[in-house]
Amino acid sequence: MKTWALVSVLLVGFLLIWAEGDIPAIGDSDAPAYNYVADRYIKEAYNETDTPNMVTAILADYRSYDTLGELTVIFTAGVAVLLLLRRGGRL
Amino acid sequence: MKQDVVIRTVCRLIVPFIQIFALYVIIHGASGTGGGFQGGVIFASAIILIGIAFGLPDALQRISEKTNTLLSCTGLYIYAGIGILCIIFGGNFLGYSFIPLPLDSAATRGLMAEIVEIGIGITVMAVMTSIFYDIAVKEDM
Amino acid sequence: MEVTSFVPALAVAIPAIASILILVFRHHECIREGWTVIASFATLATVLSLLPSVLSGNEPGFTLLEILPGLSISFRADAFALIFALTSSSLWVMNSFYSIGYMRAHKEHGLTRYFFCFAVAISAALGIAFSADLLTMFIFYEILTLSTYPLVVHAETEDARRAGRKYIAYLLTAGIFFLFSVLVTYFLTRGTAFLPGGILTGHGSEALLTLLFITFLIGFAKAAWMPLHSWLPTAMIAPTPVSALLHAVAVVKAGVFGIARVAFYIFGIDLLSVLRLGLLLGIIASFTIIVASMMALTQDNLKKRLAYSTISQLSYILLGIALLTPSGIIAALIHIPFHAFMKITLFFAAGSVIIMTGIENISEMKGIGRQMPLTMLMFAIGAIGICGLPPVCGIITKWYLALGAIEAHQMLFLLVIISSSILNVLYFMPIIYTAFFEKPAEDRGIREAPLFMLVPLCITGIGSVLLFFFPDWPFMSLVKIAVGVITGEVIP
Amino acid sequence: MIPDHLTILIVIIPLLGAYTTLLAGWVKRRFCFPIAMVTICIQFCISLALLYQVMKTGPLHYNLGNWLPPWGIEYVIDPLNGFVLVVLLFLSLLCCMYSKRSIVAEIEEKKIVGFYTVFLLLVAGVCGIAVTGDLFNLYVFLEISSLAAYALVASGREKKALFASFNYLIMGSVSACFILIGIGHLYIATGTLNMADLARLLPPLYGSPLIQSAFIFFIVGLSIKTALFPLHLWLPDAYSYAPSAVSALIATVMSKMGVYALIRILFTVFTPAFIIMEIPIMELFCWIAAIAIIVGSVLAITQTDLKMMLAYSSISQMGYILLGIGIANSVAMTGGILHILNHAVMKGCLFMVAGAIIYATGLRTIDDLKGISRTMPLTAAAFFIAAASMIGIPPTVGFMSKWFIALGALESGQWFFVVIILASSLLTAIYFWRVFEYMYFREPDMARQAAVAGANDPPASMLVPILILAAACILCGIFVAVPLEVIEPSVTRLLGGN
Amino acid sequence: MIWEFNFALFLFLILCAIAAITVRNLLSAVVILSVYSLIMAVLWAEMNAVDVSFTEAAVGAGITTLLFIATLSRTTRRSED
Amino acid sequence: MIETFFQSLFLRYNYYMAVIIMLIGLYAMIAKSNLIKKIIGLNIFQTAIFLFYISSSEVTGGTAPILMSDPGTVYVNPLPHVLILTAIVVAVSTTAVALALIIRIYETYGTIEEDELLVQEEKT
Repeated sequence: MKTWALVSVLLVGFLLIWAEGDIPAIGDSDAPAYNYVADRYIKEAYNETDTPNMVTAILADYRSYDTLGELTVIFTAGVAVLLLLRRGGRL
Repeated sequence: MKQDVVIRTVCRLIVPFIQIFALYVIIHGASGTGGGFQGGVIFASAIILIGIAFGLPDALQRISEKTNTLLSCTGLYIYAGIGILCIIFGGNFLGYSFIPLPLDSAATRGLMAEIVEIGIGITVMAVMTSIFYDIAVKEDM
Repeated sequence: MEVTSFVPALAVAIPAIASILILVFRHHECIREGWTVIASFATLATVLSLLPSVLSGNEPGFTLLEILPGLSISFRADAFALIFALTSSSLWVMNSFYSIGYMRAHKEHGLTRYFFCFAVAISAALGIAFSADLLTMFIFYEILTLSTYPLVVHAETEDARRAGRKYIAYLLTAGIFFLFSVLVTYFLTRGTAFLPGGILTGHGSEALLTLLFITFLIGFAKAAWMPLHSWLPTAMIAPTPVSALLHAVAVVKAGVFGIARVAFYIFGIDLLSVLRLGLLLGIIASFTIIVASMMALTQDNLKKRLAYSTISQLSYILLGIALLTPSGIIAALIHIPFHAFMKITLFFAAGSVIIMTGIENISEMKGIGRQMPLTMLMFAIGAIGICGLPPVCGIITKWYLALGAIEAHQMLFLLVIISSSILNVLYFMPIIYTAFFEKPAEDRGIREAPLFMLVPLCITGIGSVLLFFFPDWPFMSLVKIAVGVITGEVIP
Repeated sequence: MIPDHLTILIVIIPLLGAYTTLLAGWVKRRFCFPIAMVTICIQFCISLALLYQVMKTGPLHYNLGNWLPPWGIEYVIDPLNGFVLVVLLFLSLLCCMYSKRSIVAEIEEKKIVGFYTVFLLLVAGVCGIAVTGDLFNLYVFLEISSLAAYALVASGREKKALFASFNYLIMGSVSACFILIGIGHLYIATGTLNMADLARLLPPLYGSPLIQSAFIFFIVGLSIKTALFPLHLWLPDAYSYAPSAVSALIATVMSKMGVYALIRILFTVFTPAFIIMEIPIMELFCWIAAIAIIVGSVLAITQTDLKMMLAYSSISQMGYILLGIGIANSVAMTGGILHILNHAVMKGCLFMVAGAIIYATGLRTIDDLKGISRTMPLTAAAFFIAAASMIGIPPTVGFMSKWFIALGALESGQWFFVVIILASSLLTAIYFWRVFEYMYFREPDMARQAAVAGANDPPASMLVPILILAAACILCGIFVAVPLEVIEPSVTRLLGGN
Repeated sequence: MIWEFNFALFLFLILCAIAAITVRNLLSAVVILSVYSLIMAVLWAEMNAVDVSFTEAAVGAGITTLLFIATLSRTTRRSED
Repeated sequence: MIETFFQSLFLRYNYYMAVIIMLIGLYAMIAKSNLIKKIIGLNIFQTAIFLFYISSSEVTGGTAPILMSDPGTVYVNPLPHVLILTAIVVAVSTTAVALALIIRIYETYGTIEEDELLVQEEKT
């Protein structure tokens, strides 16, 4: 098991390190990630959603469906734990 | 642990503050750091704190399993309900601006985001508490 | 001439519907068996109704559905198909009666399953006969394999299961080769329809086509050519009517029929002779004829001896195909019904003996001909026919086969035919001798089999004789039309 | 108004259904099943309507929250989604119906509420994956369905299911992490999460290690989800120790969802131009799938437990789908996608039969099945049909997909894969034939006689799904033109990039 | 962003990660994990991701740790590796 | 050559650190026999991925993405933050389910060591 773990970890590590060389440098404001979709969020979020915190604006508005999904994940976890562990009570 | 008066007293003192703080975090999410999720977790930790300090029955008295179930669904209903409300008023799912409020589109969106955040807070609080109950409770309870 | 007609599919559907009815009425013996009989007559009538149209040169058929361009499920009743269909459906009538008699006399269990599978197998055999393309044929070929398996394992003993495993292992593996061949054919030509003269000409390299022919041959392992024959003698463990089904009515005939279809309608005579594949097939067939006959000599179990005889006789058909001359093809095609009639007679007789006496080995059959004269007379007729002596229809095959060998200038094959005839005589005559001319050890009060069994036996036996005198009606006429289509020559 | 919103309702309805189930369960436990059933029924109808709409008018786009795609989340339905949705929901519907009686023996009565809640969440998650056009949204729904699946696997009384579920969780989490890394790489390289947008932005970046590594992470991550051969270790235990309704559900719905996600990412995000030209990995992928086909079958032959055998056979069958996708020409793709339908139908039927036998007799090893056909004739017949389809005997549906995949392999000149496909049919025949022989042609052992003799065909709510699926095995084979009508445009769309 | 400070935090992170998976006492491991989460939260705060940092502090260092400890109280603290 | 390499390393050291932590977590998930250790590994792995995302949001001279009155302010990219908020929830949910399973496993088998569990499974 340990050798397999080491081999797979090394493979993944190699892959990641090979890929990371191509990432835009830290703090690079020309990076595509900063200039495409995020640009609108930063410039327009307040005008469009009246929310100064951009993170909240995206979380609860632009991508609010993701957040519904996230909430459902946690609900799922709750029901899953209930299903697995609860002995007393009605459920 | 139940004998530890200091802990219990301190708990009794700080739990309301934690809860108020949690509410603040939920409401404050729009303008500053925070949001429904963080607030919900903090609220849950307040209840968990009671559970640890006074024993789980005490915590259960404050928020029973039934309330938990109800609340966890309520939050989700609020969220999905607003989404469906938008459909009813002719928008797409979660298209807040279609809800006919006497506000401009951006303000409506902001308001709805707040409500949604409250929904998130309720559900997260309830589910986190419920998970903690389930994990911490021995089977004889 | 293509004519749209649903009758071929109807012939396939009737036994299938009957099989369902048999399942539905599983608790009422008489109704269940009644359905078998009714269905067998209905099927025969349906097939016969096609006859006039086909004899006048039409090819009624239709496409059920087209899955992809060139890949469809379609039926067509040409003269070639009708030879096989008529054989199967007419013998099914006989076999139904015989089955009822045999299974009741034997007090067999699981009769619903038996009749159900039998009907499905017949449906599949007719499907093979009437299929107008490779895919349809493959579908029915596999259904035939599956539906006969429960029949082979009918006894549910360990031996039967072993035989069943062998049976299914051989035939499913073969099915895979068949599938591969169909795939490659479709890949090469974008079509699978049977056309006289073949569809493969001009596609693929020589090596590929040779390989394809070999995989087709392996695919048709139901033809029991050596060395892919060993499932057939093992399957003898099944009840005798099943053996009759395997050897005469459906299964092995489906194999040789398939090889003939593929050889003439997928490859075509010209392509086969260019690739010298006829020679290959001829060598395989000759080898099988001789070796199987010799192995038949060594068997004491009557049914096993008959099984090896079948293996050898089937290769007559293959040899006829391999000759690639009109006479050879006539021999091949006409041997399908002729062999079926003779072999089913032999099996019916053997089955009657087993039922009435419990004897399975030839050495124990001393004087049985005196106790069951009619049965053994019919057996003798079948045996004489297989040996190729008049006045039974087998000689017609041998005659055309020899003619074909001469036409093809393959004297070696002529030699094979002659020597095999001698071998046939060698392994059949001792049985007749034992049955009629040796004294029974004691009188065990053995009588003739019940009428349910005796009548079909007599009909097929007499049929074999009649076919000698009136070969033209209807088989030879059909064969001549078919050969005319295949070779493009007019056969007188 | 409603018709415009069907795209979203197909996910929202089961979510609402799940919340409601939990609440209703608190009031009365027996409300749960009807709610779940009605929910999935509505969903199924919606999926049919969607498929019809897609076939008529072309792909449907739905912008959530009325935000335009790269900024908001987009739902897209094209023929492939529509088809997969119908398949998934059809199977979910039958599994739900089947579960009503089958879980009675396998799950504590109290847990039924949680069971149906999680069941609906799983269905919702799977549908969410199927319709989404946004990578991160896919991840979120993947997690919903995965968490639900872990819980369902462990929900029964079977002890071993716990550890199986835990292993499933570990592997599933690794896979989700890999997918998350892949999404991160793509986001960093392009700045967007929308699939269509990515497909538009990626071509100039094809040479970049960032993109290529993302591709590998996606493939590895989703291979774990679909249990491609060397990463299959979680699968057999999880499938075989779960309650039988759950086995049927995750063996059909969950695994198909993984395959769908794989197709979506391979062909919609990374266009065929990238897969075929830039990275030789597809060749490798095909080889691995081929090995999976063989190894899965061989391992299945060695099993003594019926459900375990079916689980290993799943590994082999998933290999077919992946091989069809890996060959990546239109014929093989058609076969691969058709096999999604096939495998769902066949495996669903087989797992349900296994469950029905356990329900009726309590027996689960193959040796115990001797003579079961006498007392459970319909169940055994369904098993036979599904197994024949698995082997690929015409006219069942299994034959058609094998035909297409093999033809696709021929067309791309890879004869070896043809041999693999055919050889594996034979291996499949070996392990199913054994069961078949035991069921039909043997007398039960002394010890088991009472159990076998006392068995009956299961109650209608279990029998009907089994028979529907068995019939589907044959009907889909004969009328294969119907699914092909949907599959062909979707394949053209997927391969249309070049 | 002061990279020296960041770098020190990173080193701490790696150390904590290694410690968390090597310590035999599971309770210690869990506590170390919570420290790891806290350092992570600090790091993120320092990278201007305040919301995430807040969440990580509440969840990673808070609830997760609580759940772990609750689990340990019902199972065992000992670990073979 | 070496210099550019180091420069590249320096410019992206966040990512490399994240990779190292990821690998530690992944190793623990696969190699550790104790189930709780596996979950700890999972947490480490996931957090490292989050770190990776957050690193990508960084912009030189940027401030937290909360609107300031000064219009010239440079903000960091808020989108990865949102994604990670969601992912953190997913992580804690997974952890909760895993812990519940561990408790059940311990109740059933009396151990949470993988190798002992395998031995016990062999026996039954």
